[in-house]
Parts: sequence; C-alpha cells; structure tokens
Amino acid sequence: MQVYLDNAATTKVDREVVLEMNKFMSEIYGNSSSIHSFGREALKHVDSARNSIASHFNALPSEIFFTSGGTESDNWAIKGVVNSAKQQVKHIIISKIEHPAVLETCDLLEKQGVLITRLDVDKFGMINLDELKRSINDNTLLVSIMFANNEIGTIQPIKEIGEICKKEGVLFHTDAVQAIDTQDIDVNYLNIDLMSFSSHKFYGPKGIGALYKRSGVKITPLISGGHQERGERAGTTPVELIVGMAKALDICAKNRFEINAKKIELRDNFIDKVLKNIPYTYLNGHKKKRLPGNINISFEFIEGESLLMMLDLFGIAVSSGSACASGALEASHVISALGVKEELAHSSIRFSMSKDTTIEEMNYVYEQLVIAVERLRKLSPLYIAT
Amino acid sequence: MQVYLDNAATTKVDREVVLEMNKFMSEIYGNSSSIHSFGREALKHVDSARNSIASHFNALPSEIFFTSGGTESDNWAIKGVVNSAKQQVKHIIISKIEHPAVLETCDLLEKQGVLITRLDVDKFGMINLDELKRSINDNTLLVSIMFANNEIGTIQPIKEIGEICKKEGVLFHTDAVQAIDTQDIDVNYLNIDLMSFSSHKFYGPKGIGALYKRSGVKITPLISGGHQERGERAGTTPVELIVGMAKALDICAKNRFEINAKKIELRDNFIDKVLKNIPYTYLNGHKKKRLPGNINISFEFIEGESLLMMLDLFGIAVSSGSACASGALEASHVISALGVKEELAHSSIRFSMSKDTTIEEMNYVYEQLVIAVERLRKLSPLYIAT
Amino acid sequence: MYNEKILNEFKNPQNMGELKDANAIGTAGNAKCGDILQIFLKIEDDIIVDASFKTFGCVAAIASSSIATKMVIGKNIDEALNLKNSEVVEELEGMPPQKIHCSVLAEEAIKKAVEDYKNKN
Amino acid sequence: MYNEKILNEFKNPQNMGELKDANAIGTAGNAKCGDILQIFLKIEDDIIVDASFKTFGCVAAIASSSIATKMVIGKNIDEALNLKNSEVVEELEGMPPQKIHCSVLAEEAIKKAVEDYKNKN
Ligand SMILES: Cc1ncc(COP(=O)(O)O)c(C=O)c1O
Ligand SMILES: Cc1ncc(COP(=O)(O)O)c(C=O)c1O
Repeated sequence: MQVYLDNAATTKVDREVVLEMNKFMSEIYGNSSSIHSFGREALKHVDSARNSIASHFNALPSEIFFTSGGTESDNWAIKGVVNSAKQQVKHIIISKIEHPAVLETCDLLEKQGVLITRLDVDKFGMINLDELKRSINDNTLLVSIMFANNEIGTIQPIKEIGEICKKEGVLFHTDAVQAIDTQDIDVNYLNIDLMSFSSHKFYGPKGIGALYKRSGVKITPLISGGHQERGERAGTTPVELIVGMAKALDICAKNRFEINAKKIELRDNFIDKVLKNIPYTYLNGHKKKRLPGNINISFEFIEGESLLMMLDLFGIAVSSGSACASGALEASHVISALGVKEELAHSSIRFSMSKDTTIEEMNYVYEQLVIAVERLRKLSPLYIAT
Repeated sequence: MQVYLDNAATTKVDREVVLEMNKFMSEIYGNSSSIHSFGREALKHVDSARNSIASHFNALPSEIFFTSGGTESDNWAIKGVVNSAKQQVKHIIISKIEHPAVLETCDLLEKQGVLITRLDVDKFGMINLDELKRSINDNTLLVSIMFANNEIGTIQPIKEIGEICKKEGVLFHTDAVQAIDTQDIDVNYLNIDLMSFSSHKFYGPKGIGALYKRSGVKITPLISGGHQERGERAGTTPVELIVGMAKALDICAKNRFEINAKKIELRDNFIDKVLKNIPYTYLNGHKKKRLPGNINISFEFIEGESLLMMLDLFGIAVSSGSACASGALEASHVISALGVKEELAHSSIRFSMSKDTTIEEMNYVYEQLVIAVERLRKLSPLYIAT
Repeated sequence: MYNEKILNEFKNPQNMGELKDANAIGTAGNAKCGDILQIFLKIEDDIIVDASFKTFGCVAAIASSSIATKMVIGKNIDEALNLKNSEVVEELEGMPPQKIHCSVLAEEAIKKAVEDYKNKN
Repeated sequence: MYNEKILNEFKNPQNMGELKDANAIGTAGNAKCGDILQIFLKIEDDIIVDASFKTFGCVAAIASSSIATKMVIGKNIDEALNLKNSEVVEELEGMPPQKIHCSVLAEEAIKKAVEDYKNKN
C-alpha cells in the first residue's frame, strides 16, 4: 500500500486540471499578449481565470498578479514594499514561524538596514496580538504574518491582525500558501492588503502562483521587462499554468465544506489514537485552530528523519519537522519556536492529508507507525535511559 | 486555413512533451526536495533533466539554474551581477536591440546609479566589435548581448564577443531565448558566463526557463527562501515543467540540422518572392546571419498592426514590429535602431516559422499577403502621395 | 485588446478611399507616429452629403476613420465641428487606453476638413 | 539525497541494540543536535570480538553506526582507534555533505569505547 501524506509539501494535480492544461498546450497555445486571434483566444482564458480566481477571494481581477509561486510572491510583496517606500527607517514585523521565503528575505533585508521584528508564538504557534500592537511604530511599513503554518498547521487570527494593521495604517501581507484549499478567504473582510499563494498546494501545477495586491498599494516590480501583468510582473504569461491554477481553485472551492469536515474527522481520530496509544507522543500546534489536513506529532526518543524513512519503507510519505532535507542540522525553527525541548523538536513528524485521503489509508499509517516507532525506540539510547 | 507564424512569440507544446508532463502531474508528483520515495523519484528526474539540458550546452549540471522563464533569467543575471559586485562604480554594456527584459532592467539600474552603455547596431542589426572593445573600462562588470534578436532574427558574433569579454576580464551574459532551438551552443567554446533561455520558445511549456551560470561566477539571488537550486533560487522545484523543458530540448536537438535547412529554404524563398513581387518592401535584419525561422519585412505605406490584423482575418498569425500590443506608440526600438526611416519602422511584420511550417502554408501566406498589402495600400494616404 | 465592434469596423470599413468630388480635405497625424488620417468631405449648403477616408495606421485608426465618416454624413458643418473624440469612442463601444489618440485624430481630421471648407468658401 | 548503500544499511542495520556482555561503551553527540551514537564493544585480548550500537539520529547516523560496528569487529583496538570517518563514508559509498558529521560521530564513539576499555584495563 502506498500512502501519500505529504500534501503540505505538494499535491497531485487534479485530473481535470491536467486535461485543461493539455488543451492549452496543444490547442490554445498562443501568447496572450499577441493581438492575433491565437493570442486573443489565449487572453480571453487568462482573463476569465483571473476573474474566477479574484472572485474566490472577493478581490478585483486587477488585483491578481500571476507569479511563479508562493516563494516569488512572498519575495515580491516584502521586497516590493520596502523598495517602493521612500522613508529612511523601514520596519517590518513578521513572526518567528514564517516560511523561509519570508524569513530569509527578511534576514537579507535586515543586512541592508531594514529593521525586522520577529514576533514570538505561544506553545500552540499563535502570535500574541498585544505584542503585535506594541511592535508597530511610526517606521513600520508592513506586517507579514502567515495565514496558516506549513509545519504545524496553526491558523493565525487573521481578521484581528488585519484590523490592527488597518487601524495603525500599516500594510498587511499574509502568506496564505497553506490556507487556500481549506479556508474561506475574503480579502476585504479580513483587511488583507497583500496575499501570496501557490497552485501546487491545491492540486494545481507547480511553478505558478499569484500575489493579491489591493488596488492602490504600491510595490516595485521584482521582475522587470515586458508589459505583462499591467507592467508589474514581466515575462510571457504562462497561460496553461494559469488556467490550471484557476481550475484547481474552482474544484477546491466547490467541495470545501465536505472535504474539510472529512479531513478534520480523520485528523482528530488519528491524533487521539496516537496520543492515547503510543507513549511519549506530543501534538505540535493548536488542537482546534489548525488546518484540517495537518497532523504534527513529536515522537520522543526518535529522530524525525529516521522515522520518516522507516515509514517510507512501508510506502508512507510524510515529512519530518527536522530540516534535514535542507541540509541544516538545527531542529525545525517552527517547532523550536513553540518552546518545546530541543530533543523533541528533532522528533516531529508531519502527516498532511489530501482531499482524497481515506480512513483505510489512515488506519494503515497508524498501524505501520506503531511498528516503526517501536523499532526505532528499541534502537534509541535515549529510550533505554528513561 | 489557419497558419501560425508567430513562433518567436511562443510555440505549440510538443505532443511528447505534453505526455511527459502529464506523467509528472498525475504520477510522479512528489516534491523533489522531499526525502521519501515520492520525492526521491521526482528528484531523480529533475537531476536527469538538468544533466541532459547541461549536456546540450556543454555545461555542468551544477551550472544550470531553473527559473520561471527568460525574463526572470535576464533579470537575475543582470541584477545579480550588479548586486554582488562590491565596487563603487558599476558599468554594464548592452546593445540597443536587447529584449525589454534586459533593456528595462538596465533602465532601472541606471536610475540607481549604474552606468549603462547601449551599443549601436548597423543596418543589419549587428553590433560593432570595435565599439564593444572601446566601451569596456575598469568599471565594466558585465556585457549583455543577445544571441539572436527576437524581432529581426539577427545573430550576433557571439564567439568574438565572448573572446573580447574573456580577454578583458568582464562577465558575458547572453539572452539566448531566441537561439536555443536552432543554434549549436557550447558555452565553453563561446566563452559565455551567463546565458538565459526559456522553454516556451522551443516547444516546451510556458513559465519555465533557466539561467546557465558558469561555476565560480557570483550573483546574488533574486528570489530567496528555500534551499532549492543550491540555495540560489528558492521556490518549490516545478518538476513537470523541468522535465517538459528537457524533453523539448532533446527533441529540438535531434532534428536541428534538417529543420534548420528546411526553414532556411522556406525563409529565403519567401523573402525573395516578397521583395521581388511586392513593391516598396524591405527586409529587416541580416540576409544570412539570421535565425532560420525569422522573416521580418517592412511594407511601406502600411502600418504594421493593420496588416497583422488583416492577415489575422485570413487565419494567419504574425507579429508586427510596431509595439502596439505593449501600449507604446513608438515604433519598435529594434527596427528604429537599424536606422530605417520612422515611417518604415511602423510598417514591419515578423513571420516566424515553427519546425512544422510547410511550403503550402508559406504559399498561402504569400497569396494572402499580396491581397492584404494591396487593400491597405489603397487605403493609405501615403501610397497615393507617391 | 480590441472589442468586436472595432474589429468589425476594421474588417468592413465604410467610405474608403478618395472621394472624387470632395470639396474639403482634412489630415491629422503623421507617419512618424504611425498614424495619418485623411478625411474627404462633400459639402452642399453646409450639409455634409458624403464623406470618405484614407488612413495609414492601426486597427483603431482605421476603425475611427470609418466610423467618423459615417457619423458626419448628413450633419451640417457646425454639428461636425462639434464632434468629440469621446463620441467616436462611444460609437465604437470603447477603445484601449493607448489607442484613444486615434479617436482624437479622427476628430481633428474632421475639424480640419470643415475648416478647409470654410476657408475656401 | 541518500545512496542505495546507505538506505540499505538503514533498512537492515546490523548489530543493533545493547551488547549484553560488552566491556566498553562509547557515546558521541547529543540529543540537542539530533544525533547520539552509542557503541558497545566486547574486547578480548585487545581484539574486538563483538560490537553493537544504539542510535538516536537520522538515516546517516544509523547507517554510520551499523557499518562502523561491522568494520571494527575482528580488529584489534589500535586498528579500531585508527578508524577514520572517511573510511566509514567510503564504506557507505558516499554521504551528503551535511551528513558527514554522522560519520564523524561514529569514529568518535568507537574511539571513546576503546578509550573506555583502556581506562578500565
Ligand atoms: C507557507 C508557505 N509559504 C511559501 C511556500 C513556497 O511556495 P512555492 O513552493 O510555491 O514557492 C510554501 C511551500 O513551499 C509554504 O508552505
Ligand atoms: C530575446 C528574448 N528575451 C527574453 C524573452 C522573455 O522570455 P520569457 O517569455 O520566457 O520571459 C523573450 C521572449 O519573450 C525573448 O524573445
């Protein structure tokens, strides 16, 4: 049995999305900037994809800018705000658990003299709204807080953050990459000025995403050249990717309610079973304010990567909170920010479900997990020691 | 009859490429940074795509960096060199006929204090090597000259430029977006340090390209975040796009010789026929040192866009040198740089063939062209005037 | 970027070519900018009884010329002098912003033609 | 990122667990860094006659531990003291650069075990 539970890393592209994309690669392949009929036909579909995407977020089509993905959108939003601001002293507020696309971009800006405040999170991964309020000052340009965390699935109080930012007159960017498929997002209701998202997290193709930018908000382009995306993001419009993303978003929105309910049930059952039956296990993140598909558990005395690879031998794909893949030796910055002891930070595993995950799959994973944990604990010098 | 002769704008994706991409969207959909088997399987194919792409240019796999396309590559190469250089005075040399991705990026840098030399071209669109040599000074960081021009197809003396740059110790970037499908490119033989290219110009998908960067050349990242592309270009690796691009390049390389020969014959026949039989027509660009698939002709007394649209009514897709689509009112900067009179600059049309263009198609286009030109000239107050 | 109305006007322009018995001509634009509009009017008793155009220019320029000639036929010269480019745009059901200048040229060419008539008479 | 050899060693580790009659133990690494390697040796007449390991750590750490125990069995203690991490890496047919430290921990744990034996004897 093969079970893919790494949907927070990337998802399988929806069959309908693939078919749609094929049509554009083989038939409606014109450059949407060309004014002949091949181009006009392509443009028509780009326009309607833009309309459809915008409508999902209660945004205007002219507020959607296509990019190569979440990382580019994050980079553009943050660097764009900084570079377009004229003031001498520039201040940005983020949280300690942002994605590297935000964190590293801010590290870089810090070296160039931008002031960065990195908000702490509590043991559930939530920022403190009072701390946010206190951190805003006259130099603050931007607050960038992710909608939901990619490792532990914690959902931030976006509405409250948006209100604070609006009241204080600072821009609010949210990295919503992990939230799109399951959350209901109205950029106006939530007072979001800038929002990054990425197609491959919601059953669309990789290499395409977008930045929502509230009209009137000024950011300098990251990629200059042609007139595409109203002169804000140059590069030939990737028609097939855009229509694919729009299709994927439509499909997500259609069944959101049922899928969320199903995922939450699977999630909570799995968490309960593990915490109850496997000793020395701890849930990371918030019990309720978490993404429907996210399960993140620390298995004490075991290093995450070895558990991941043991599960892999059983055909199960998960992700380890420890940042092994990235070549870093440190434990996950997210888990560490929760204030758990460092050993535990190395012991976390993320199971992230897709819309198609079944109870049979989750049961299989649970069974194999019990075996793998036992095996690795037998091998662990720490386990004996307790 | 429908004839698509705007392949310099974008190409139809090869059937085999589409099939390959489908496999990766539906089956091998893992994130190539994940260490489980879904991820490892994806990584294996990204690695082999990288190897295969590198080998086409006699480059090392570690010298290939995937980007979202030619525009991003151009931006990254140029901004990256500038931002990583520590010297106070920074100087870049480009030509006047570069693509907007290079031109506008340099305009932007100029505003920030970077010195830009824009080399003239002769009436065939060729830069002058002596002028290039004379322009290089102690502050020169980079020479960025396109391999072949997108409007007029003129191929620059890349080997000579590479030699000059090497001798003078300055970096050489070439925008090779238009050259990949037809030219034989060995980055070592040609002394290229940085090279931009884009998949959708050679029958691959849109939204993917690459930057070749000679090992040892330092450029700061444009998009920061994850560790992808050896920490130089963050963002989830778009596996399906990368394997698609690699496949497209393989296919191009296999039949390059025959296809080039066929295109050149079709091209030269068409040019000869038009210049001989339609009065007041002028070839733009170089007669021999031009891309096999490029035909660019000025039709005096007619504005390009209206000829384009008239041909469109006959099912023929071409492009007009005049930059109408971009919203600019000026004539094409490329045609203008050739020193033709401005009226003629507004009168140019580009026909760009694909590998599948047939003689029947070209004959049909010629016939319709004769009709369209006659109609529009009848309408032209300039034609009467002569 | 062009709407169907403009494309149709371009496909089937009316009143093309030089009006044989025109008694007024107006020209606007220049070749360097890529657009020249020439309007020919036949005016009888201050009423425009016929009109035609010749245009070197883009789709919008040709469509604007065509529609403008249709709009002025039957009008008296003062009405024609009052023709605004916005009316041309409206008649064409909108125009891309960067092409609005074509409608301005149409207005200008009509005005010049009427002035040409007035100067001669 | 891991080669087949490492993955195989991880899949089928040898000499796991605590050696009942070990007379030397060496431990390297710490839990905060995510890796602890513990090596158990049974040494008779300065010859390592048996070895085992317990490891908290990643795939590379477990594979390094396993291969290192196999490599030292049958060696005398001076040979074992000379075991270099590069030999561990070689035996595993390479290791990702960021994981090399695991092989260093294996070398260290072996050395510490031998020193433990020397100290006791
Ligand atoms: C929260 C978050 N932000 C940003 C990204 C980056 O998005 P992309 O992979 O599209 O570059 C990801 C996923 O990788 C993510 O989970
Ligand atoms: C010469 C040249 N450079 C750069 C580009 C931009 O490439 P892309 O469309 O992949 O961004 C193009 C095509 O649009 C081009 O023809």
